[in-house]
Amino acid sequence: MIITIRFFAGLREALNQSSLSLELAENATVGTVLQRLAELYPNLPLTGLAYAINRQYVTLEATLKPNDELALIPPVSGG
Amino acid sequence: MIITIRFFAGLREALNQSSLSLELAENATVGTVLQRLAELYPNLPLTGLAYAINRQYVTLEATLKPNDELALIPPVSGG
Amino acid sequence: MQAFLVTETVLQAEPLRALVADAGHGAIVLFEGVARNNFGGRATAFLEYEAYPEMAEQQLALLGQQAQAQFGIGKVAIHHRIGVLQIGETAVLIAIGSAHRGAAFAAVAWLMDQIKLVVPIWKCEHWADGSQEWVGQR
Amino acid sequence: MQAFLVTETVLQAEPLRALVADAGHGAIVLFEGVARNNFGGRATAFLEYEAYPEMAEQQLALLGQQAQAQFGIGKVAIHHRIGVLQIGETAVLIAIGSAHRGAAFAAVAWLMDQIKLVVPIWKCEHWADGSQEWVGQR
Repeated sequence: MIITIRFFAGLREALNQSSLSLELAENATVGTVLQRLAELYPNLPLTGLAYAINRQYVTLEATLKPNDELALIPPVSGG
Repeated sequence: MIITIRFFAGLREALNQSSLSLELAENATVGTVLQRLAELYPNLPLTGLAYAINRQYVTLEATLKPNDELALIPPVSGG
Repeated sequence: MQAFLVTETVLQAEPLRALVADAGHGAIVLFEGVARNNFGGRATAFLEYEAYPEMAEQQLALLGQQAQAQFGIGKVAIHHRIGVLQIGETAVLIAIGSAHRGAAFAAVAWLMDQIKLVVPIWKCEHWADGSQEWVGQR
Repeated sequence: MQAFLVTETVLQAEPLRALVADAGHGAIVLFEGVARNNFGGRATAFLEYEAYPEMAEQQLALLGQQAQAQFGIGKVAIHHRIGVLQIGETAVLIAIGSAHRGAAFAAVAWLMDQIKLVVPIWKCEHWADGSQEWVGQR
């Protein structure tokens, strides 16, 4: 299956792109994606993040479905 | 000496006037004025008031000087 | 624009906001006390405010100084309307500029409590049934 | 006017105030988070905000609903600006209409705390020395 990952702020700058499509096995979790990203981009700062699937906060254990949008959310600082 | 007394809100309406000049003996206090008003206007509601001389809150014991402005202040309800 | 004012004219937020703005402020709080259509559930037709205006302005300025000292806010301005107010019109307007928001929130709550305790302004409820009553006085 | 909005255009208080006004409300609170000229004493040239806009608007609306349920306020609206902000420009604007002021004060403080915890918006400080930094991220 294919999912879309979105990057913001420092993460977007570190990666120099705001989104990425990734091919994953069925039942892949958020954790699976993070492992894959760590392999693809060893220098990417992947600590301290929150995660959202289709704009809802989820945990590392959440499983992904085809065409899901996974957002990696660095510590927010709005307001 | 002569002082001016100012009335507001319910007190002004009860008296049907917003100010009054009163002739007083030297060293008269706010309490003296209240006694005099109670004699002059037996039905005037003089309880629960605060007092100000020349726009500063004072107590019943405060003494008046010639030309002072004494305000009788019913419970306030601004805001 | 006077920072502490008692006036018969309609209150406007924007000039008061401008008065308390500052490049070092991260927070601006505006509070409006508004004439509402009931008091304790009883229907109100309109309100009427009376003031001892000279003393009320002095007291508002004093409260502003105390709020600055006590909460460390930057700038503060308070306008109070008097006369007849229709439902929905603003009776009191407080503007606070502050480096940080916590101080501004604490100060605005304190200021409203104090205004209702010490500033010589009185509200008369003109009830929908045609009767009227000075609030807090019997 | 949308009650919960993330936008690149300048925020305006008056339309938001109108959105939360109601004849039964005695209190209107407006809070503005403003771009200030320093952060922790270090001089700021300007700010830049980035959002995950679709999710940020959802989260703002959710916080608004929670604030209504939790504090009993009447109406609430929140706009957040993104893009480049000059010093003195408003980054976030919260408007609350409430029967009583206590609920509005409690709600606005809670909303700002929550916005800074859960709404996917990020601030980049562009320091006066030319360097830049995403706040809270190293």
